[in-house]
Amino acid sequence: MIRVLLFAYIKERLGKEEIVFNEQQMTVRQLRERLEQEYHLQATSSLMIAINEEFATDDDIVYAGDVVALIPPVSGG
Amino acid sequence: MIRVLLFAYIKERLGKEEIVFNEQQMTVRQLRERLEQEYHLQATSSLMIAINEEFATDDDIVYAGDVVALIPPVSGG
Amino acid sequence: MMERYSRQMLFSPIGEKGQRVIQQKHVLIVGAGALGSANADMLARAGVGRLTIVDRDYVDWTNLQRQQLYSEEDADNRWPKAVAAKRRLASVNHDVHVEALVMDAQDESFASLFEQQIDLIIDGTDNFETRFLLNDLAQKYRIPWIYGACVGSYGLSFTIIPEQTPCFRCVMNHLPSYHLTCDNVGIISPAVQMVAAYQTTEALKILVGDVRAIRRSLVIFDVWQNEHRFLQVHKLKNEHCPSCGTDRIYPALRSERAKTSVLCGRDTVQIRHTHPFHITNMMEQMKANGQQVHGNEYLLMTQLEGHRVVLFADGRMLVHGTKDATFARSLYQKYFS
Amino acid sequence: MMERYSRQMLFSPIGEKGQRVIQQKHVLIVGAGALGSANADMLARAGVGRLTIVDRDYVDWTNLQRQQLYSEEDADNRWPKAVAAKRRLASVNHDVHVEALVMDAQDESFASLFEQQIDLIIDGTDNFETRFLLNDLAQKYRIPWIYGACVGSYGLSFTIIPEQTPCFRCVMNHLPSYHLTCDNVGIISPAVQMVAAYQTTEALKILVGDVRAIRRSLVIFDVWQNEHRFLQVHKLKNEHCPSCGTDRIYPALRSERAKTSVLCGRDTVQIRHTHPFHITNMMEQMKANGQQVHGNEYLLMTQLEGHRVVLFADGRMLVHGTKDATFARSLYQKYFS
Repeated sequence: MIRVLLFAYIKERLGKEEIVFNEQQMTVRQLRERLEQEYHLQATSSLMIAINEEFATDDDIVYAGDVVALIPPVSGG
Repeated sequence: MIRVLLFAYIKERLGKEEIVFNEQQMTVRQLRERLEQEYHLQATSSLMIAINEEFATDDDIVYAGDVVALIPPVSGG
Repeated sequence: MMERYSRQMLFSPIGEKGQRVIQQKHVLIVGAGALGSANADMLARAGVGRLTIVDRDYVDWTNLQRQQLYSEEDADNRWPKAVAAKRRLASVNHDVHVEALVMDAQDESFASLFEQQIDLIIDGTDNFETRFLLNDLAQKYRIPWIYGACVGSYGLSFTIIPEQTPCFRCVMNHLPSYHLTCDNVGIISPAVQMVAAYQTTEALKILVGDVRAIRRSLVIFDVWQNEHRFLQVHKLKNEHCPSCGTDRIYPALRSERAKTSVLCGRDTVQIRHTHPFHITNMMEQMKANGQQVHGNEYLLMTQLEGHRVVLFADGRMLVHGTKDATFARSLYQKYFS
Repeated sequence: MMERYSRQMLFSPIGEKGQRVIQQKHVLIVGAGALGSANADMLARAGVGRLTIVDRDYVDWTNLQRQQLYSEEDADNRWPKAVAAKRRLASVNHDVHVEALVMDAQDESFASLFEQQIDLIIDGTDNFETRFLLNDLAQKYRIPWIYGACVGSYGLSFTIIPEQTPCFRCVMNHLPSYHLTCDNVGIISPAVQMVAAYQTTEALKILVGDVRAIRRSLVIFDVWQNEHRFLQVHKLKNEHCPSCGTDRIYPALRSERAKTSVLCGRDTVQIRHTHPFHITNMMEQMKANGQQVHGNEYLLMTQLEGHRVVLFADGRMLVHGTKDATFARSLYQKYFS
């Protein structure tokens, strides 16, 4: 089970605080694709993704048990 | 091993960020006593103590592997 | 005019409905130092209907480094903080009704404020005695209050909801000794702002009634050391607590308030007089006697035996440059009793 | 007079030595909205020697809810934010030399600021284009800068040290699309204050040279949802990054700056003119033609074809109430080219 924590407008858009993927492993790139396909999130390439409190690149692998954070960059100031 | 994290003036007074007790277990009361005896902290009854991010009472038991936080109440405002 | 709050109404947990509610609320801010100042500024800008601000002190140059409502002109004229705060807040949001009270919360008249509806109390005090008093008043009148404190780069905050959370006395069951709490280790303004940000957020949650969002943990941080933790407190709720337990006696409301107190970390003694001072008359009299005296309608400042002394209209006297209560009382008796 | 900084000097990582250093430093604050305002207030109170504040906008009533330097009088008179900020800061700490620049950071003249010594840049901007520009300038001139942003009750901050940490482009390798970043979901002031508290703390660490204490993680929080996390970023440092890598080309410094831009979340289009407007002359002329016009020496405001239009002395025109760049350009050409 891979837990994905949501923040800011992603949380509001999906109406939940986290989502779960029942996979043993997947790459960050695959995670982005599934978010686009299954949750209709657009342009996920601009979301930052951290695995276990460390930012990851698209080729990194998420394993079952990992906690992923989906960080939307915001511009307000 | 019991890790004790230090904050604010306790950290400054002891000149370190954490201290370690090599015990299998002890009560919070015993922990306070050892802090007074071995580290010369005074009036530890006014320090708040949390075990694994949850506040504890004097009769609670700390086990090896637990992380204790020693929280000094402060009054500045 | 609601338009000025448009960005706050766009925030969905508040919305236009929440904004209207906020504008009906009355918040008591006790202490208008660093935390009181930051909270008062945010709450006034947020459009809270009524703010009552209680403070016993006047604006000093050393306050300006972190007390955001005050300017050099305030320090120059030694305006009482409550008065200076009210003036700045009026320029920031004239919709908000601000009541400024120059008094010590330890004064008997403070408790009479609770005869009116108060929706929330913000802790901007600088000492534990007043917090234990606030805690008992909050429990007695069932008013939520938000503890906050900071020193150096370290701060903490905790939201106390009567009948729900542990109270301040449950969490801090001992009054810490003077030397532990009043060491003057300085303070940086971001530590103030972070505690105040937590306090104002909880205030907004409580005012709009978003009970589910209220933080049930105590937050501590050290912003210089990059530490930030939420600690669960529910275990500390004590059914035998004399402030919030089943047989509560509100000890802080029963105890005799000291007439003389050493102000925390300030090198100053405060004496509470039995009746008000006639500031304007006294100033004229002192000037006629050739004494150097400064002040305004709220307070006068002079030198006595090498010590700066301040008298407030509400009957308090501060003796600066000493922690010796006996000496301060002797000065008081010699000149004013 | 150092006495006013006594509480900050008592904080041991600063001390008297650090205070003297702070007073020699020059900080550039880009954007004087909510974050710029809060940072500028704290840094001025802390005694930073010189502050240069760049902002392209004027004070509006909807700003007052969270932009702590501004008062109703500023909104009434539509003072440019940089000018209003300078005025408030002067009343707060006359020791600090504040330079107020009413300009868009996208303007060519902005880059010329970097010909002088700048010790640190604070991000108070409200859009990604300007941040990518700041990032390239910071890398080119090797100046630390502190990213901060917030929306709703959510915020984030990250400290960028050239040659040490990943740069802004390493962390955010895509310019997010407009609809993702400029949704207007509102903002509450404590979210602003928390980001600003992180930014000012990092600023003080950098100014006094406490390198060990600098936060190497990106902090994110949601103060309404009681979330707070530090995320490690070192893995994102990209040696092929065009801004900080081995073959850097500083793309944001090379790209043609758009003459027309839709302001993020603002329902406003900005057009940059090729030369300055003579505001006073234009105001007189418009009034002589019987046109309703308001303003001051920095800007004028009028209605054109049902839209509020603002002209700035530096040659910019804002068309409010539209996101239609073509329409805005047509207005501009019809009346001012």
